[in-house]
Amino acid sequence: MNEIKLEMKNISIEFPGVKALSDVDFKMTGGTIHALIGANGAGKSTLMKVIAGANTTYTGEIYVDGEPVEIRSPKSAKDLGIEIVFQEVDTALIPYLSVAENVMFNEMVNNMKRKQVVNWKDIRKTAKETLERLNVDLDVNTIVSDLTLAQKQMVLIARCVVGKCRLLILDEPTAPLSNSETEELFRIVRELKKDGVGIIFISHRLNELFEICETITVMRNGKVVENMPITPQLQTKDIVELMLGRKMEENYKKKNVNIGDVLLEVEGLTEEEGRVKNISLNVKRGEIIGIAGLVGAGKTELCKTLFSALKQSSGTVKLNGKAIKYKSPNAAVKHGFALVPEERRREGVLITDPVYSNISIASMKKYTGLFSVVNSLKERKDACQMIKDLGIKTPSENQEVALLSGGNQQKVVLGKWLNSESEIYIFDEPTKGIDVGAKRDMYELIERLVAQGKGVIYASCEFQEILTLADRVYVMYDGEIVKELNVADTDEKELLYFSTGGN
Amino acid sequence: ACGGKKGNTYETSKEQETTETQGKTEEKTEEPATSGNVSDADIPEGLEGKKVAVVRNLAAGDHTQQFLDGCVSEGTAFGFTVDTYVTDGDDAKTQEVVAQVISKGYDGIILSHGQLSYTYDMLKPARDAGMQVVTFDSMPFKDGDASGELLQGVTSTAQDDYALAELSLGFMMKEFEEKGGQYPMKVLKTFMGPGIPPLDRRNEIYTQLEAEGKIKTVEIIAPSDTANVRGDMTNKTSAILPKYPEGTVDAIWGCYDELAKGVLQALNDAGRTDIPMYTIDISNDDIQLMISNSDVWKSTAAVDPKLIGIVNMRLLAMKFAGEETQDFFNLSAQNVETTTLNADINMTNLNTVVDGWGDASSSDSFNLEWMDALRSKNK
Amino acid sequence: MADKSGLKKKNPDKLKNFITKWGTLCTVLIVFVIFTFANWSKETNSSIFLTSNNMITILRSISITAIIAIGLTFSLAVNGMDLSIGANANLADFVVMTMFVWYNMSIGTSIILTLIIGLAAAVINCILIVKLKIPDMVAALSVMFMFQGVAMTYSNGGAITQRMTRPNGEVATGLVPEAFRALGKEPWLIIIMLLVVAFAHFFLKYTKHGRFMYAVGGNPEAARLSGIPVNKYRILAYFLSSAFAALGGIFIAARVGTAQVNAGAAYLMPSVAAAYIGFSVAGAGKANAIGTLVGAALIGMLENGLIMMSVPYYAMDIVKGGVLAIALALTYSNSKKY
Amino acid sequence: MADKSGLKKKNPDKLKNFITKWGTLCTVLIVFVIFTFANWSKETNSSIFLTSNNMITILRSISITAIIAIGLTFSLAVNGMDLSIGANANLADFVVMTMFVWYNMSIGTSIILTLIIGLAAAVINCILIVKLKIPDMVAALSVMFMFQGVAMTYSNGGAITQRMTRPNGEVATGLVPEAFRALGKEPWLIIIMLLVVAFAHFFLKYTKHGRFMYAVGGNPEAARLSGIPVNKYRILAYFLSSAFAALGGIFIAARVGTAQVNAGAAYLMPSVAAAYIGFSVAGAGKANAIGTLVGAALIGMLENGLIMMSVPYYAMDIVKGGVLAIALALTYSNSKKY
Ligand SMILES: Nc1ncnc2c1ncn2[C@@H]1O[C@H](COP(=O)(O)OP(=O)(O)OP(=O)(O)O)[C@@H](O)[C@H]1O
Ligand SMILES: Nc1ncnc2c1ncn2[C@@H]1O[C@H](COP(=O)(O)OP(=O)(O)OP(=O)(O)O)[C@@H](O)[C@H]1O
Ligand SMILES: [Mg+2]
Ligand SMILES: [Mg+2]
Repeated sequence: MNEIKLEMKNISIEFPGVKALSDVDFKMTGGTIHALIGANGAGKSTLMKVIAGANTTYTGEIYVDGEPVEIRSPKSAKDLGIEIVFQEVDTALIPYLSVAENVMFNEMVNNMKRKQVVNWKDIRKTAKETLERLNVDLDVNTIVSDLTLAQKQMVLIARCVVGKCRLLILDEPTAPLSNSETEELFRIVRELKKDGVGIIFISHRLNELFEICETITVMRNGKVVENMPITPQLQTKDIVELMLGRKMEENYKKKNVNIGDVLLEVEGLTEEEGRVKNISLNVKRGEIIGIAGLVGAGKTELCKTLFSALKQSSGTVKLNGKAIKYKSPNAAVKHGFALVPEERRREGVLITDPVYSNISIASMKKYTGLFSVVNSLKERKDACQMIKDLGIKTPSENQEVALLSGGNQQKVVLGKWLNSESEIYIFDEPTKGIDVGAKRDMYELIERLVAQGKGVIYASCEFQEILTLADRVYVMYDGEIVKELNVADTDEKELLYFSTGGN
Repeated sequence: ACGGKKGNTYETSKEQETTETQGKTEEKTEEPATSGNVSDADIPEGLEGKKVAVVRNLAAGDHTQQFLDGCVSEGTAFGFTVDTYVTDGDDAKTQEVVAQVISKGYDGIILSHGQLSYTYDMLKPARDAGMQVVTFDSMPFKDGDASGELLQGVTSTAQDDYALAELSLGFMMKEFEEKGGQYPMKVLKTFMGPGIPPLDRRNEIYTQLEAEGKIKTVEIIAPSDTANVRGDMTNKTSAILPKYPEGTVDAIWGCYDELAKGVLQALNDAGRTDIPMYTIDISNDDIQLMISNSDVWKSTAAVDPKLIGIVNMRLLAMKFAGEETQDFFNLSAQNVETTTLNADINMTNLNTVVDGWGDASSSDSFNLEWMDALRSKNK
Repeated sequence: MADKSGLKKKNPDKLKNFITKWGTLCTVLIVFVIFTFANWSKETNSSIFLTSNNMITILRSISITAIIAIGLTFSLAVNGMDLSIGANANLADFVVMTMFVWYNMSIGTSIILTLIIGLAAAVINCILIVKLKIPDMVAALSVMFMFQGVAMTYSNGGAITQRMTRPNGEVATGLVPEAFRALGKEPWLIIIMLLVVAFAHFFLKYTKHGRFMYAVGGNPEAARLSGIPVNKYRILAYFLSSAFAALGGIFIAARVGTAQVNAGAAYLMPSVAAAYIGFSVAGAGKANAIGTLVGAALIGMLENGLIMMSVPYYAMDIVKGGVLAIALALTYSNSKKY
Repeated sequence: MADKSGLKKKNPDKLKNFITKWGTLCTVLIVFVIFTFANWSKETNSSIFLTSNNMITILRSISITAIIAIGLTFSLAVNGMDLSIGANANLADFVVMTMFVWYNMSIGTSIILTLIIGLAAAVINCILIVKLKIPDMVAALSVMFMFQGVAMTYSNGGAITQRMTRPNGEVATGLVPEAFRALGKEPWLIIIMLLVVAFAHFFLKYTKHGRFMYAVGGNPEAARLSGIPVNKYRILAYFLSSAFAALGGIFIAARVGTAQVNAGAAYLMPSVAAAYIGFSVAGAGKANAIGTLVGAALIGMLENGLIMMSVPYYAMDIVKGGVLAIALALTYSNSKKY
């Protein structure tokens, strides 16, 4: 297949209240891996949606192989050999259909031609083969809604590599993946590249870009600010500066906080279906606890079990030295727990509600008076403050969350809990999809929390993050805590060693 | 009609009055009938341009549709404007529609199937506003008390339900006796209610025969889906029939035709012709089915439903004309036997085979001389 | 933020937006004006539609539907759907009538007892939907069957009227109190309807409970993880739904003075229509009390006005359906949702 | 990867899963067995329930509901909800009867013309839902009103019967052909129902169109982005829904031999119940043809068996509702969805 030559000129898009893209020029060719980066809300996803035909209201010109084309529907993009893995997995999967069907979905839609009858045997076979190629071990008959986020992401990636495409767009595919899966993905990406496929790769993990990309485009506020090859001379801090439009200190230095008494003590906690077993840990006031582990190690399950979003079957939880029993998230919240869940779209935000009510929903108590009447004025004021603190890019506090960029949605979820007056904050991959600048802001907010004497549990598969932020770390493997380490005395290699089952 | 009911004040009092008044009318209407040809000049004053509202509160069905047809055809023949309203058995809606009809300012209202509990209160404003009112199967007793005060100036019409039940059950027993059957008769009874006054009245005759030991009910089949009475009855009867092999049931009594038709369908489906069926009420559809199932459907006792509508309209016209009208009027019933029917018969020409059927020209049905004149004038 | 300027942009299609938001209300107004003039009486040189009497008739005619539909609004707010409201209203109708007719009870006791029995529907609904996790639609359907059956069994398959013969052959002696019947007339019926709407509006819009209900309806998983007791709020919604359905049933009894077989069932579809039309009012996009009232009013006004215009009864449904479609089209056709 | 083991966890509660998947079917079987023995006749020493005749009776009684419910299944597959099916079936009932009775047409022409007219509902539905973007529920509600009105207006408010007097005073001369009536009896009615179910099953499960419908129903945005013409498939679904509703209406006419006012409306609720119960069959979790058939069969069997057991008609609905609830509870209460 011949290599694609894509050129976009003067692409502009305006939404009510937001100029998402203004006169963007973008260029790339097949056989290369092209990085696209920018702060949250810079317009990356929007630009990609234009190429993929998901946004039909753009102005400007697009040339493919030198020919002017109009990409006004997903179909016309597919006809040009353009495939995309969208940032929000839930927007692209059919929850109640099987893995096999979801993997083969585009194939069925676009390549069945005159064939009317579905050959289930073939579908399952091809889906299985594709997943195997990606080294994903998944029963193809599973219903997609039963999968974890990482698994869903892999299904989507599999969908794109089933058929032959000329340009593959990956919009933050690695956000929910851990290192090993990311490796797997990169292997596939490199193979595709060898076949002459062009790949556009969006990620907020800058080191990944250096690993596989050759050229890079940096966007800021709906404009392209730089377009350059990735050379060994290029440094992360340069890119960050281009992205944010300001300098940022290179290494984040954790402030020192006085660590106080034990706040939370968990002994032998086991989830009802055994997804996490025999968990023992403790969190002191002012302490940040890291939970490290690969995807599937059970970090999410641990967080949810602590929050009682999954049923606790045995074990004790002591808060301030007193044993407590709580059987629902509602009760957990009353005890002062807060959970920033992993799947923001499904678990985190009320997608069709405005930003302000999303921020206030978990702390309604603060805003209600007589007869539970909500003090809307105060609610909005606090929301605006939070929008400012977190740098949420939104035209107003009344904007529907669905219309925010992925990273900004994540910030809303953070805002919801930062606004609450909880004691123990559980963060499950909270920096997923948020840009380096915002990540820094978030670190500061977390530190502010511990400075107030709260306890933080921070689950992440990005070991670097844990090493930066946490005081202590528990390493998980197969649903159990296998090791407790002091951050000061450990490094990434050791974490990896324990999290792959080493002893 | 019939005697020996068990102390139901409502029924007795009503029935007494009915028979009384019926006699009165016959006397009265005889007069103009003998006075020869009538010219336009004899048409009473004040009949021109009258507006009449017909409000029917009964879920749709063939019978009530014919009633409506009767009202409309006679009303337009008289030169009235007739508007029809249907409230489908929704009693709250009936009251709203009547309230609206009153505020809209009609000259006359014909109401069918209003409930005893509100009819008086609902119609009182109409009378207060000087509107004329005739009702069918709805009694305007104050406070819903059938022994209480009646709304003045309203004529309440009804089918003679006792007679209907007596005719159909009588014929049923007659055929049974002719076959040499031994009492008690084993009967599959269809029923709906209690609480539906006309059906309750019919049921009284039935229960009386039961008490006399003439009838033994083997099973009651009743619809629970009021929106689909017929289909519901079919399904239910289908399920029951296997329990009663041939020879275990002597007859089916259909307390009104809609129920019976559901039963008939089930009999057809099961290929059963061993149980004769006797019913009440009639329609075109019924006639067709009776002919094609003459071995099952033996007879139906009925009042011409269209005639009821016609009579209601005539009574209203008489009220417009300022003529005296009675408080109650029962339309008399006939038994239509299947053997008298043939394929060309329908509701319009049923009178050619059933004596006195639906005779709209008879004086029994208030066909006054000036009405003929009025009709020809409005042609 | 760099894009603040965007905030104050004039909208090129203000009209479109306006229509999207107020389309339903506009239709109500237009229909109102049309009826006012279409029913102009030359004699009095005034409209027979626009009289205080007729306005009261309209309000009265929508009252019961509106009350029941408000109940439905609560279940819709949690993204449920309580199809048992018709059967529930029906049962309440029967129960309250028997309290008077069979048992000679006082008004207060009767109403309270009936409401309590009505809440039984809620309990069953809640067990099925919340505990046994049966999807709302079917759960409520089976409750609907059950309640229809219970009402029928209770009354032995017939209607409940004053002076009825009871199954044991006795004639019931109880009478329906005048004061109770008065509840089914203006001004009480209308006042209570307005109170019910006002309560629901206040509750859904201004209290945190309402906020939580909408959150549960919007994304139950996110609501749960935000610490909202999701099941508690779904239970609450079904309780409110049942309570208002039972209240509606009580008013059917007050209005009619007898309990007819399946009288309540007739209110299911109009209530569903009213509540769904309500979604579109003021661009709410979700079930809301004022919207439900407007929906009920639109349907009630159409029925009233068409009768005034002497549209034959069989053609009335066509016009009704058509106007509804137009009202909804105005609201939705410009909305961005695909 | 490290977590491979985790993916293939053996399930400790196989029974639970089995029940979740087959709960509805188990209930059908259990009910069947109960009825067989509860209706044992000592005389013949056999069950009067379990006779070929009675099985045919049950199949016949569910046929029309099943056909109409299959139509609904298509609209549910695209996550729609076609409430107009009852009114549509009703109109078809009227139209096909008048073809015979008023216009003396042949069977073939009548049926085809009726189906075409039935599809008019689909056109209106599609315009409202797809073009004007009105939510399905309300759109279909307004279509329901319109079609009720059209059927009533067409027939002048009355029933259509052989030798009826037409509005102009003439007596209609047309007869309903025997061959047409035969369509409403076994074996035809049952064969056609089975064909309809088989077609729908094949279509939804094995053709790409069926799969795309499910995709549209499951996630319209994802479907759109994959290049599925979403609106085309929604239109197709509503067309199929209307077509089967009209077919159902034709069979109502064939079965009854006359067109009764609102005869079709009675099939709405049972169809909704059947299709929704069908969701749970074999753990499908979505509308499906076999499930719909099972749902219809469960309801039909319950009615038949209960009457046979002489359960009073007024108490029957209670049992019906109760058994439905149990069947559904078996399926859903163990499912993980919260
Ligand atoms: N449909 C829409 N309506 C209104 N605003 C929108 C819409 N889609 C995107 N936006 C806005 O356009 C801007 C660019 O969004 P986009 O999703 O392209 O950002 P992004 O660069 O992908 O950010 P992230 O890294 O957070 O994913 C954001 O401010 C977003 O709020
Ligand atoms: N719905 C489910 N049903 C069965 N098993 C599940 C389900 N969800 C998760 N699991 C299993 O639980 C284990 C942990 O899941 P998960 O991938 O969420 O872990 P994690 O450590 O939180 O990873 P991540 O890096 O994605 O946060 C895995 O073995 C997974 O297969
Ligand atoms: Mg993005
Ligand atoms: Mg996780």
